[in-house]
Amino acid sequence: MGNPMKIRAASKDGVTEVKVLMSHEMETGLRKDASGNAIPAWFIAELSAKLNDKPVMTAQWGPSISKNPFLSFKIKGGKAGDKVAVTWTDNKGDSRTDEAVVT
Amino acid sequence: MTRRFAVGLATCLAVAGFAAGTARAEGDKTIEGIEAYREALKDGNPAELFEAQGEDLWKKKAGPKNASLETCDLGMGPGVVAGAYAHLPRYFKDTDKVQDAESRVLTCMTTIQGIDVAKYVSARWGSPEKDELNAIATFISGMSKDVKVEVSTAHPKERQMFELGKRMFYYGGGPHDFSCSTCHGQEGVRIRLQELPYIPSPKGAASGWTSWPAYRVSAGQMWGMQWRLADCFRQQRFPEPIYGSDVTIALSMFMAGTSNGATMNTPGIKR
Amino acid sequence: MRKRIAYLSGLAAGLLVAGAVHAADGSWGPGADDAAFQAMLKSGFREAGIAKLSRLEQDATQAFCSDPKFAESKEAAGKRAEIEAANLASIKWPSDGKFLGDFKEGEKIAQSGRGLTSTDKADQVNGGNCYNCHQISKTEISYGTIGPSLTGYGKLKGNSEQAQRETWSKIWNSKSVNACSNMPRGGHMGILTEQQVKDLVALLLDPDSPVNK
Amino acid sequence: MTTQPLNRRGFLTRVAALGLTTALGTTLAPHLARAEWNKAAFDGKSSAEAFKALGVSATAESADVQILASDIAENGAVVPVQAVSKIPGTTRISVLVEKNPSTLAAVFDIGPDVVPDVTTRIKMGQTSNVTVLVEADGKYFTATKEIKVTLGGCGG
Repeated sequence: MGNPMKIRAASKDGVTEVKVLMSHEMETGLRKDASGNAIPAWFIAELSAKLNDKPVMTAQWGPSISKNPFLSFKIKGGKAGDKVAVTWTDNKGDSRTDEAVVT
Repeated sequence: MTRRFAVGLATCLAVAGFAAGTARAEGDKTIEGIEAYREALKDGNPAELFEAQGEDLWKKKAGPKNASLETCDLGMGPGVVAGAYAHLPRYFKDTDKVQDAESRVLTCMTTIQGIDVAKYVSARWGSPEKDELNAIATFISGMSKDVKVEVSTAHPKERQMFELGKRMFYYGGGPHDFSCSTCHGQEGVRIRLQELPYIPSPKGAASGWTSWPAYRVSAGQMWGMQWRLADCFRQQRFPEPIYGSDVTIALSMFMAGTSNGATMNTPGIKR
Repeated sequence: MRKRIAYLSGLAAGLLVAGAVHAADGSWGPGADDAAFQAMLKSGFREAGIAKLSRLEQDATQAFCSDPKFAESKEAAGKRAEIEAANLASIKWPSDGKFLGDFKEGEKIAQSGRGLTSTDKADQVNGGNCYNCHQISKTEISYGTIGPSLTGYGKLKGNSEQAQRETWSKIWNSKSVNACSNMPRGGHMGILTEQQVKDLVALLLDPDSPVNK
Repeated sequence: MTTQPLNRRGFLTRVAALGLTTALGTTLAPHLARAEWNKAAFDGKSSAEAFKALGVSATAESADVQILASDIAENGAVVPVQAVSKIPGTTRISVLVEKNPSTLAAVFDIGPDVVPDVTTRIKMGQTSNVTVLVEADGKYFTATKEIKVTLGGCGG
């Protein structure tokens, strides 16, 4: 299990803007280490976001997403006190879910 | 430093005048693009992830004494983290030394946690040990965000450290004859597309000092000022400055002291 | 690394030129508080890869230029001229008398900022670091401004033997032209090979080079 | 830690688990449940290959698809890109970097409760066209922008 995400969710004019920072290497599989050995691909492949337990968005990512990924998206509705949850799963099967309360 | 060294060949200066017209229009567009890029990066700084890790490490019991760093005195009394980074480096009576945040953390790890920090000092950049130190420095600096830099040079050792740092700044050597001032010793220039702060001026010192520790997007790494300085020396073709050594603290003291009155903007995000 | 002057003589030169006094503003210039400065240097660094501790030792040029306040002063004019003359005298001219290499190779060397750092290997081909500080070919938008723009350099300067000699001396040993130039002494310090310096001269002077198009 | 590029079994188990959770959602938009990591699409070496694997047929350029990104990136390791669709019924937004070894960077399946406006950061190996592909009501729309990647710093 990776390090915790940082999730911010703020509601304004009926739209909740969610900003997520994830801690992940996002290795492409194309790089080599100092001794010339290929570093295996290791990246977040699947994402899902929920508002109060209801899935609102899913995503598939490839190794072209930057290290320590950032994602921002907007949910229609949502109000202070609602819960936003984000789950990622990487290509090694590791997964992590974190939550934030909408402000 | 009032005057700059004359730059290069006199004949080159004539050429510079000749080419400036066309270069500028193209250059402005490039700079605009780069500014838009930097603006876009500001929203969502992965440094926050490291701040959180640093806070965990600060509060976690560790070492032979199974103690946390929460009682560490960063200069504002035991356990006070808020605002401490903005007053560092400073003289500490217990060690009879001027210390920056990072060398002070080593002191606390030694005295409070009973950890032999030698392997933290010698560990390579990017090693788990150095990552821990960087995360802790990131946490500490974040607790001084928006605080005014107020670094004392009143103590004779502080004054001496400041002056040694200034002298180090101009110390040129190695196969390329580089000193810190080669790149950071004149106003308004850049290396490739990277603007270079003119460190001897309060504005330049502040733009450097108040934005580190920073997340380096190029490497996806969190760098404290110790790492930043070590990489400057690497590019200078110098040997490696020892983590927490007086050379590094002197340069930090020179920058911090020169940027007094500026506002801490840490942790930053950089190319 | 020709003409490297030993550490102690470099230091002595520093002492001599600066004088062991505090400046009027109370600051420690070179020459003052030397013991503390030397102790700091000595305890502050460790050898890393090819970057040995001997790199901290200054030659006379480096020692002189490490005190810019003095080096730029009127009193130092004689010393500046002396340093320029010594650097000029040390220049090695092309062994076959030909100054111009291949400008295409020159462009690659100008682009590269690699070589001689603590993380580089000893057999690494060194770059010239040129674009770090100069605008050169118009098509490269990522260029530095520490040095003057060199776009159109050959167009303006021509391609006479005199132009070739001047360009060679600037690249081989910049301090022969300006004692405390920010520019590295490419040939003199062994950063660039003779062939690389030829290729860079061609980049600047060859009429077909993108610099002059 | 596995040495295989893709630990298929572990990964598929997770995907199955995700599928199960989403299937239990009561008011779930059906397309949110179809997520299975599209290996062929991410293996695509060009937009054409990725489009094919994504089942994309005819595409049309549209001014209602926007890529908000700076013209120049100071470093290719992190290039912020905002992808916006003004087209009603948008269900999917994909981001592609033509010259990357893996052209497809991301696919977002947008539920009815989400504004088709997502921002992320991508790697770019070199200056390249970046394309945003939008699926709305089974039709495909695109916008393309060139982003220059420059060398910053000392180049060492």
